[in-house]
Amino acid sequence: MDILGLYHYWVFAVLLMTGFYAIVAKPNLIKKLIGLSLFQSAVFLCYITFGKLAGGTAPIVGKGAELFSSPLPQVLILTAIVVSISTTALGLALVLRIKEAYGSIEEDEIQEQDAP
Amino acid sequence: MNIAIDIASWVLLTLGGVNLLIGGIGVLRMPDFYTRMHAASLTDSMGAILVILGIMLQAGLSLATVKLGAILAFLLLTSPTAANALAVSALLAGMKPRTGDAVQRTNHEADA
Amino acid sequence: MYYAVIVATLVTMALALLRAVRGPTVYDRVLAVNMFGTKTVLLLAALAFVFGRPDFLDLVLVYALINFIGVFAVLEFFRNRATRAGERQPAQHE
Amino acid sequence: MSTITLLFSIFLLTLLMITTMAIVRTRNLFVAVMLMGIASLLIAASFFLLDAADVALTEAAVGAGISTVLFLGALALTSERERSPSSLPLLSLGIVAIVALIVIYATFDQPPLGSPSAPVQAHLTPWYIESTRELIDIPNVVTAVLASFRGYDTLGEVIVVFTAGVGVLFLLGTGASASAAGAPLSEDNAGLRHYLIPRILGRLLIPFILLLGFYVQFHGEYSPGGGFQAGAIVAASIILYSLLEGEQRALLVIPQGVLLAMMVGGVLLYGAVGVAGLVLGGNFLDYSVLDSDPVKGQQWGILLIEIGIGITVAGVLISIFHAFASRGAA
Repeated sequence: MDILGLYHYWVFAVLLMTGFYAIVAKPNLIKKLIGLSLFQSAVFLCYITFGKLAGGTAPIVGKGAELFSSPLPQVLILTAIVVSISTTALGLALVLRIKEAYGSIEEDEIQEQDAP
Repeated sequence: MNIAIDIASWVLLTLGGVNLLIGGIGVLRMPDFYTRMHAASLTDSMGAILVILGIMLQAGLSLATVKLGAILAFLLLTSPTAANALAVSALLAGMKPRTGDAVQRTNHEADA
Repeated sequence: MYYAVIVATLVTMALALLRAVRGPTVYDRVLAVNMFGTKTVLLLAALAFVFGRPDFLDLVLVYALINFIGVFAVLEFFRNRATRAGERQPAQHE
Repeated sequence: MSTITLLFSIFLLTLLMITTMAIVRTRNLFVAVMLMGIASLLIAASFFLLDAADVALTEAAVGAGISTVLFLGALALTSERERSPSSLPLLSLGIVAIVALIVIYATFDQPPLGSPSAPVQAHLTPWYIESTRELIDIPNVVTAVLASFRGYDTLGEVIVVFTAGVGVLFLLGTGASASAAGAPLSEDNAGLRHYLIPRILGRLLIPFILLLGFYVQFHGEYSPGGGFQAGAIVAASIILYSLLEGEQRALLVIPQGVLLAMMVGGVLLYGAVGVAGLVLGGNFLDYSVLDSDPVKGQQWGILLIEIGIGITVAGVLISIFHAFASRGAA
């Protein structure tokens, strides 16, 4: 049972690092942003898993429910999801401007142009 | 009475599940894009109808049934529309459906 | 009773994911995403009843209503590209 | 969580892991965006299994309607393929694998999943659930914590969303500049006008999506929902309209000025509710003084600031979409 529960955290570790790999190893800027949002998703899932209570249900008080999972991580992540899409949009806007200025969205080509 | 409803929803849910599985296998096994889309969109609609009717029988007369009805109606509207939009965009990009003699023709071209 | 449907949905999801990963064309992947959306709707509807909280069907309604917008965006994307290609070399379009 | 739902959750997470690896591996960015759509669906289903209905609703509204559209808009303006191969793939893989192993090693100290003795369950959770019943008296504890107990935090988050929106507008310009005032409507090349089936069905569904958005907004105290989700759903309906009818018509329906007013107005409404608390003799964002009955006052405050959140989020997301789409048209 415990191993099955821990498997959740292992998956999050793998997700986190897959996103991180896209950020460090891929020269394409949009791919880096995709990696960033995967990284964020892993953190979101991890937080929500912390708040899970065995036998609990979603923290909406209704008839027939007594045990509730923690509302606090859910509040943090709920706002973080909307913030994450706004900041991703900001990142994409920066990428578009870089494309207009340099004609490329590949990191190595941009740095070649910047080299004196 | 209760048992009759239970049996009915068992049957509906199982049939719906089988439908979904057939769709999944079809999407994996069909030879080209348009036939795969055929498999996916038809079983999607049928599976949705069966599964949601089965759940509705269990929910009885309540707000949940109304919501399920709305979900079913919206699914039946959006899913075929999405399939249509997808087929249009594939055609727009110049993808031709594979017809019966396509295999033969490509063989000829390879010979020539 | 719902478990049969849930297991069928999960297996179908795995098959659709296999199609999405294998391709071969981009349209196959869009098709897989679309199929995945419908499967998620059914999965969540069944899960809401497994949990005994049917008031959570709001979430399912959201998916049923707005999941197809992505496919429209794909259509618009290809339409845009086709128009641009047509502007660049109009002869090829005929 | 019973063993069988635990198994479902593990199955979904395994699919999610495969999806993310495929996203990182593919060199075709269009494919990566489509697979992101699948990942978003899997994440929402996992949230639902982990008892986070509100969060699943947010992920659904954002992931299904908006994220794909934004990424496709950016791809249309750049390129679909990655040109360069990964830089130093082996070194990066090695580092990533080592960090992953360290993180996995650290998980062995975690309390088991769902354990009642975990730190988060011990003190705060029971307090929030009890106090919500006592002080605010609305069923959805998540909304209560979001809007009342952690009102400062949420105000900060709304301002971050607002700032990101303003940043995008500064970088890309507002959609209004592309379709200058008085410019004739170009009827022939706007959106999906010529595709009859998508257009008619889409137009039929837009009112329902808007209605659902308002339901989620105003029913958020009783069921999953609230301002953030409602804002995203309303934005999705407007995005659908401009996909169908073209950018210019959508800007005629809700002009850029109105969108800017929405972005600012929502934040101001939130702040004004806080200041009203100060004026009436309480603390900043203390809603108890808004009504003679403190519980009623809390409910009024939550209703008002949720409206503020919804207006700002909808305004920001629609403006961002217009900024991307008008770049493509210009």
